Amino acid sequence: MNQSLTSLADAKAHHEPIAFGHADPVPFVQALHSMVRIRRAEECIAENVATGVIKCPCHLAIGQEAAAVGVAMHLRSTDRAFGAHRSHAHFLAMGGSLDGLFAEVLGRDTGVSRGMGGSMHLAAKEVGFYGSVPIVGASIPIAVGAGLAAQMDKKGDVGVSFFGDGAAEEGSFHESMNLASVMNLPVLFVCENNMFASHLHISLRQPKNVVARYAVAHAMAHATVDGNDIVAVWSALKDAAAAWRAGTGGPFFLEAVTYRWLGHVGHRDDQDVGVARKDDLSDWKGRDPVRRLAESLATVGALSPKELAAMESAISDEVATAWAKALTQPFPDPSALLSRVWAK
Amino acid sequence: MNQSLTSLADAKAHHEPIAFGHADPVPFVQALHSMVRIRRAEECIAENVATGVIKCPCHLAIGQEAAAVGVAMHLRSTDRAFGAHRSHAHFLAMGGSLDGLFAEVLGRDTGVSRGMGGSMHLAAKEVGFYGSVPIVGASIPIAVGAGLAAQMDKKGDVGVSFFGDGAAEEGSFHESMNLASVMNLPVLFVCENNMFASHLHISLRQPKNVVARYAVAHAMAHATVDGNDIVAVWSALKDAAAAWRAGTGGPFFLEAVTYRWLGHVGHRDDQDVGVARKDDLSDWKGRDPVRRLAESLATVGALSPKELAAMESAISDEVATAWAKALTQPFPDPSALLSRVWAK
Amino acid sequence: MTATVKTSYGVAIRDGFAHLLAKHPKAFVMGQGLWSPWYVGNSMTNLEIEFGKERVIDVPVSEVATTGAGIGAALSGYRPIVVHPRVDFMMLAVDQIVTQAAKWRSMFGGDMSVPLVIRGIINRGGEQGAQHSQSLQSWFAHIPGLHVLMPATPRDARDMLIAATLCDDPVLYMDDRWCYELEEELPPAEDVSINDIAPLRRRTGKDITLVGCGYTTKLNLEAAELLAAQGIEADVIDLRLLNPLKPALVHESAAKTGRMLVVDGDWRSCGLAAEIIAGVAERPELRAVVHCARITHPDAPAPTSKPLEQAFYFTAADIVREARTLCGR
Amino acid sequence: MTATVKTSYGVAIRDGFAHLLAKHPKAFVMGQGLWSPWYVGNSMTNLEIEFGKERVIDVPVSEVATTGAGIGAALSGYRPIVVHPRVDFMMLAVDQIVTQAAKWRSMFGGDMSVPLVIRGIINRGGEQGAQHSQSLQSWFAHIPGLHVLMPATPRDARDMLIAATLCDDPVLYMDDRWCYELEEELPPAEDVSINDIAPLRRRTGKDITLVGCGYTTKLNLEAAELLAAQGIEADVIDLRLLNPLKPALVHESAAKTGRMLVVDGDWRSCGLAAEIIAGVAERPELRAVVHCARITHPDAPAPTSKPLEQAFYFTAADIVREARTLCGR
Ligand SMILES: Cc1ncc(C[n+]2csc(CCOP(=O)(O)OP(=O)(O)O)c2C)c(N)n1
Ligand SMILES: Cc1ncc(C[n+]2csc(CCOP(=O)(O)OP(=O)(O)O)c2C)c(N)n1
Ligand SMILES: [Mg+2]
Ligand SMILES: [Mg+2]
Repeated sequence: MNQSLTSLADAKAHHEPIAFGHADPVPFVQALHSMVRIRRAEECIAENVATGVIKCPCHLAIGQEAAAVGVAMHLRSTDRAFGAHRSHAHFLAMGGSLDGLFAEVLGRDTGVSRGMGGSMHLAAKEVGFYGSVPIVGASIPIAVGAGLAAQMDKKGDVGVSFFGDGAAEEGSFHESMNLASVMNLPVLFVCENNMFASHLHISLRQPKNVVARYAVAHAMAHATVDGNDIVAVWSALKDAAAAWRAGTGGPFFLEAVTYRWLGHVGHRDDQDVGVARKDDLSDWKGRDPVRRLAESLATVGALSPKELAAMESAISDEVATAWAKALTQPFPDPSALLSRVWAK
Repeated sequence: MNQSLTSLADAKAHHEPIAFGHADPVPFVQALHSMVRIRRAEECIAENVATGVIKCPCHLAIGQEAAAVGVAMHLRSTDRAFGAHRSHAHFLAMGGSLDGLFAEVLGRDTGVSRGMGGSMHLAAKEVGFYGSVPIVGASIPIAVGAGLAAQMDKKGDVGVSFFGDGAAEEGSFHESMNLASVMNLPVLFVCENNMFASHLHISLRQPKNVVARYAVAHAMAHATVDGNDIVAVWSALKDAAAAWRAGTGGPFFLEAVTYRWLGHVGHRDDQDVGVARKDDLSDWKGRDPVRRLAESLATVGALSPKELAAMESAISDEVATAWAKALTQPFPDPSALLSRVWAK
Repeated sequence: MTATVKTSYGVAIRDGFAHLLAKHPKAFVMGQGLWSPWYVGNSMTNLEIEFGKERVIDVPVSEVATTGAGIGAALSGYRPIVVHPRVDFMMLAVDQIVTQAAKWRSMFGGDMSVPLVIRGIINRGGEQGAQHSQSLQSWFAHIPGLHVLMPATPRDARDMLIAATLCDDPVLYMDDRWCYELEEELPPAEDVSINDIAPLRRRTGKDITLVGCGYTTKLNLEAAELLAAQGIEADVIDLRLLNPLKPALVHESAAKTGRMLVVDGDWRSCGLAAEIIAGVAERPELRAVVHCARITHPDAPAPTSKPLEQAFYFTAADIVREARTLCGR
Repeated sequence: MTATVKTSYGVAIRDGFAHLLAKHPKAFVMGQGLWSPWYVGNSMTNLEIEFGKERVIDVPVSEVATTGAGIGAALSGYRPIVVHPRVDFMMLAVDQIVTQAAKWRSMFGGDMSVPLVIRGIINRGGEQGAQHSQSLQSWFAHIPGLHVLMPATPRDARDMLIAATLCDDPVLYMDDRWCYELEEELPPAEDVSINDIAPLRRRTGKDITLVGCGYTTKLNLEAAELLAAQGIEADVIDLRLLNPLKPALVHESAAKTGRMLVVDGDWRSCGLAAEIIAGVAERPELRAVVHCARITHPDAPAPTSKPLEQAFYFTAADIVREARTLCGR
């Protein structure tokens, strides 16, 4: 395989609108809605981190929305997905409650984790999102276990793990890849390769920048795509998803090459950025997954500028309303500290 | 790369004598001496495990001697090597004391670890063997640290890690490979792929049987050779060793395909053998690394049958004498339990 | 007249597995060595033949992945039992056990269940040395959200495995190879609730309280017989459930005897024995009347050489000596 | 007249690093975030610029490899300091710390040195939640062969780092982000021996002994002031070295005051606070005269929501309340 990302890592490349190819554009209107909604929600969170209203650490995925949504388009509520520290987008893309997310980052009792977890611990079982945790690499084997359960259940579900390029440096990642591969489990590994682990560029952490080379070593089907091209993300998974649903699918490794626009944690874009970041950011904004999809939908006539404007304003309203509501939610009673540790 | 071992995994293949090619046969006379000595020493240990004279768990490497000796031919006492649970051969090949080994497996105060460690914890700093430990995969990152020290020392030394195919399933292995690769450290990874981790065949533990495919993923120079052909082992390391000595070498991964003749632990060959073992063993004995080397040396006239017989009888005498001596050694005083925990 | 059939601790564990696999379709087992004839003693013999390799799964040498997979399957409605043939190997998966499994319910608001059993086998002695002899129950009993069970008898070995598996929270079940030969007549296996597991008085005496768990309960019972011959009657309390601790019976016994010797096969500092003593000492009414002492491993890694092993591992005789000192005799 | 220059705890740590890197050519540092302007507070600012990226090494997200590499370099004659920006991340490397580094000397007969420092930063609060708030000093203080240091003041933060690095055995050095703003005037840095580190009386009082370490020493000193205003004079003992424990000063103080409150920012069961109390309770002459109590975290994972954090983290006011109860007022 090619051990270099070549143009996929190039901030100046892939600014053009997305090509639908054989894909039907219509479902991507809904996908655009999801992406814009995620972005607005994270912008709202960023603002409130900036003002200090939100106090828990928030790792935002602005700029990376296509990976989450493109993957989620293939998932169903009986699948079981797991995320990491930067998982607002995964949670929302799978249908997690916006109200619940906002309440959670504010530490309220109506938050999705009832104020016990904050931004880094989100779950929504009802839509198949089984939890995100900030220990890097820790949820990867857990997703493999969900895949094992799916294999036993024989209902065509899949276990899903969302993680970053940094997580591929943890032993847990490799042990998990091997286990899923040797047991041929229905597990989707989604690596959002944004080329940074906090401040450190991948070139300082790994000898090559293509994470999918590990899928080769673990003898796993895989694809490396432009993670800012939602059609590419979606297309890469079509066959694997069909196989899972047919009950015949094994593991698949998807590498979505992308870039985060904000700092590792928090709301600023000029902080904890590390090597080679500052120069790249404005170029990377040219590869904006949201704008590119919107333009493509306009080009093929699936979404007019007017419809887009309506969509955006409806989303802005929804986000504003949800935020206002979240601010009114009650805090948990102090007794919750002890009453939620053990099963009743 | 080829992801299958093909004939290297075939018990019926590679029974022929070893080809020296461009290699000078003379140094291999000494290598044969080392291999025979290791075998006799381990046979002696096996007998005494069988009779219960040795009580500590002993993992024997009979049948795997060529890998240890072929690698050790390239090493010097300022290198720093680390082993695992099955490391008598590594220890002896590097020049560790036979008296000290025997005393150690008997728990005597003159053992190389003064009776604190037994068979699974051997060390001989004076020859560059810095310790073997039975937690699978645990000494791999430690060897990487020795490589880091060597890089800082700038004296052309190398850190060496001996481990098995099973260890490649531990996260520590992958983290170590990545760290050595991205820092370009002088580290030799020696994987003796005997296709078993205790009772379980590699086909039940990994999707492919070539461990070196991980070296590809970690962008590391590598070779996979017949581990029962000492010339192949030795040759594979020539260039890497020259580079280390010149102070320019990075990491190298050597996979030596081999087979153990005895059970995972202890003296029996019909125990804890797992899938596909029983049928294979007699064929594998046909690939005996000792016999093959002896025959080759005879063929090229480097060692006559008479010289070989003399070598063998001298070794038998040495082993018998060492064992008798070990049995006379004192046990540690009980105060040693507490007096050896902290630095003086 | 029917002959009494006794079951060993090792076989009782197997009976527990068999009960679970037969009665509870969501139960399954995974771990290293499960298809081996010798890896985990006689505690799992031929389970994979009886219940199939899909439900008794042998795995690669990957403690983190195996443990994490157990969590994922538990979150998916299964009741996995992840077996680590030695506590030392299990330590590689500490993050999964302590930072993931034990906290998952709380972190996500209280409603996410991780009905996972981790079986960590204490397997020491035999000149195995420092890396094959740790038990570290004190570590795990320190962690909120993680039940810790240590069976001392064949009955408990079986029933606690069942209770652990039926529990909706993660449970660390630690059996001890040094107990495998204990024998007992057992009633048929039934479902058991972890809520019913609490410390048990295994012998009644008025002079001194001996507290232990797992293998040390066996030693305490032996020591109690020796002490009885010397006119000292020991109350022997088997803790059984180490986390969350239920100290009431210990306190009742200590108040009665006025002397408490805690015996624990782990290191001393910040250990289980310290906890039991502190629990007494911080209660003024108990502190006033109870003399305390503890026996633990010396502050050293486990050695291999036989004489050093003898210095490392205490015996019933050591308990007798310490008990007599505490009783002033 | 020169103005007094005070150094903060965070900067004092940096001073310790600077002293070591300047004076000891074999010392080097590796860990995650070392080239970042924010990862470890102000405790390592620009060290890589001052001493070079070969001696201040940022690493991949690989706790096991990084820690193991520290051991290997230590065995090779270096004095590495491996930095884990959070104790929670360090937990992934428990095998390397506990089963390898701490046992290496003993396992190999006593002559192999692992002069390794593991720096595990306690970094909690701020709604970070269950996986970013553990300290677990009780775990590590349980392990023979591993020194554990917890600095409570800028001076100790600097000097203990130096002592740890010059020690021929592995040392876990745990600094606490909640202490980083403490300030103190410091003499110039010098080499320090770990043998000289023992518990210290940080305040003298006759009515009650407050025992703590690291951040809880800060709280105990605050509480002591509040108590003094209420006529209760506290002896404040800072443990400093948690393993191997040197309890003599604690015992002396407890014997004097007759009341001991142990305050520890870790969980209760099998924790450091239990050890300190057990050490008193098992000594008949102390047991007879010392009333004991402990303050620890509640038995729950750390939450995020502010009101729950307030319930989780105790304050000087909690110490005052408990101390008054112990004093019967
Ligand atoms: C085990 C562990 N080590 C270190 C950290 C600190 N940390 C948090 S996020 C992060 C970087 C992760 O990078 P990546 O996986 O690429 O995800 P991204 O932040 O790019 O989304 C690190 C090192 C952690 N949370 N857990
Ligand atoms: C962390 C850990 N897990 C499991 C074991 C049990 N164990 C001892 S040796 C071994 C097999 C190792 O296989 P391999 O690395 O191929 O070495 P070989 O025995 O073939 O030489 C296992 C699983 C262990 N010692 N350490
Ligand atoms: Mg990243
Ligand atoms: Mg092997």
